[in-house]
Amino acid sequence: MKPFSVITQAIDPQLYADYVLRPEAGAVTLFTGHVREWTKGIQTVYLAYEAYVPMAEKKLAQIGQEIEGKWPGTRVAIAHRIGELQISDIAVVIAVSSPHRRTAYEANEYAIERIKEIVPIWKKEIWNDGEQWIGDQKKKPEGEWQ
Amino acid sequence: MKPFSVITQAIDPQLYADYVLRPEAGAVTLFTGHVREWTKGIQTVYLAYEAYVPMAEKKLAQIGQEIEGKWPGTRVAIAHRIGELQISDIAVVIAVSSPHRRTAYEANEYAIERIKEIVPIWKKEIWNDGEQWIGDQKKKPEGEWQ
Amino acid sequence: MITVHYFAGIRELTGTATEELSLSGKTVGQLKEELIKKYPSLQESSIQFAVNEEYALPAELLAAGDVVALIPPVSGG
Amino acid sequence: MITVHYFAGIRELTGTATEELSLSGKTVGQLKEELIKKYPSLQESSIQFAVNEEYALPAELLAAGDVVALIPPVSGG
Repeated sequence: MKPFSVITQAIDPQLYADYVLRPEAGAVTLFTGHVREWTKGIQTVYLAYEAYVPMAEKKLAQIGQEIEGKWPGTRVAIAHRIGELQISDIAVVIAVSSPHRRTAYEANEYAIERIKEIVPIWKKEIWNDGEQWIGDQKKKPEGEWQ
Repeated sequence: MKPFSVITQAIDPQLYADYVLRPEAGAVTLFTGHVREWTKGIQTVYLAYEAYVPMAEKKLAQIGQEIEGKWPGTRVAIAHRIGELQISDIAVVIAVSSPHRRTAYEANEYAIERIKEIVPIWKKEIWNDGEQWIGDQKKKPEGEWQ
Repeated sequence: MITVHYFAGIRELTGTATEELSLSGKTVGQLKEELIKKYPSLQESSIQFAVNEEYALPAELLAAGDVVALIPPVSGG
Repeated sequence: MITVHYFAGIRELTGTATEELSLSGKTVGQLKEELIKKYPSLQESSIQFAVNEEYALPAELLAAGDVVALIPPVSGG
């Protein structure tokens, strides 16, 4: 299994939890990001994700290295799905194991924040009456790419 | 499936993640606590968990209610296993879904902290040369029950 | 009669998981004193009490049929 | 020749996912200027550039065979 991957099929989160488990691990955190039906009062019909796949996989691996550097003793696996995703489908899975729980939570949350900063993956929301590529709302106003 | 349960068989974490997923959920956090081989330089052979089962299940449900009160829009499921557990076995699973990720992490971590405070479950560590019931190290020195 | 449950280290110390005691009309605090007389090594322990599966204060009055549990410091998770 | 990849909103704006350009010896910043001439609507965009799958600064010099990507604000997760 590739621990840092961009995939087109459905994500099986258990694979990633299993990958990070070791006898030293007392805690495993598994985050799954799902397609949500409603965002700020607008109903999503489905999402389309696109990635610069080879660079995205390198950046996911870089995030894993950052985490293992910041929190020694952790192990990390991350996958992001691309293509058309329906409501409740898993878009991203992050698994982190650690000897102790605090680190497993912190490192996992760090991973999703970094994904949203540096990994070249893009999301288009498709509504009943239109569609829009979503930019990084932390850095700029929404709708720039409209 | 009972969303707040003490069980004697192996925990299947995916059941709990599936239980909390809904169309409104953008994030699911799944925490699993595992039997760790080494604690403070001492090798664990296995753990034995014991519970006051009916009260423990009530307290797990209470934690779920606390979370759904503090973080509206979340859904929670928790299971704790009792009996003899081997290295890497899952002792506890906590699943939290939420519209947004920050809450899913926070509420999940709150759950494990509360479990360690109020749920009547006890752990005995079995080593090669002895064994010990573990008390709440946050509140009192270790070894009190030795 | 009330039912008293012991768990974990306390169960090993009392040598029994459950016993029936004729103690109705007394408080949780009085029950604690009686149990310490019966099991002197309980004295040093930081035990909480549950009555009918809910944590109880020392002043709570016990009635016939109540189920009491001695809760040593928990260590789940 | 260098290869240039476009993604997401930028791909829809340029109308192509990939093209080959004769631009070796120039910098990333100079490439950006050329692309803005070719696709005026790029101007307002906050685009980052990658060269050979790593984020690149405007001063980075491009060589024949390089693979450049225009990275609009990412929105994974």
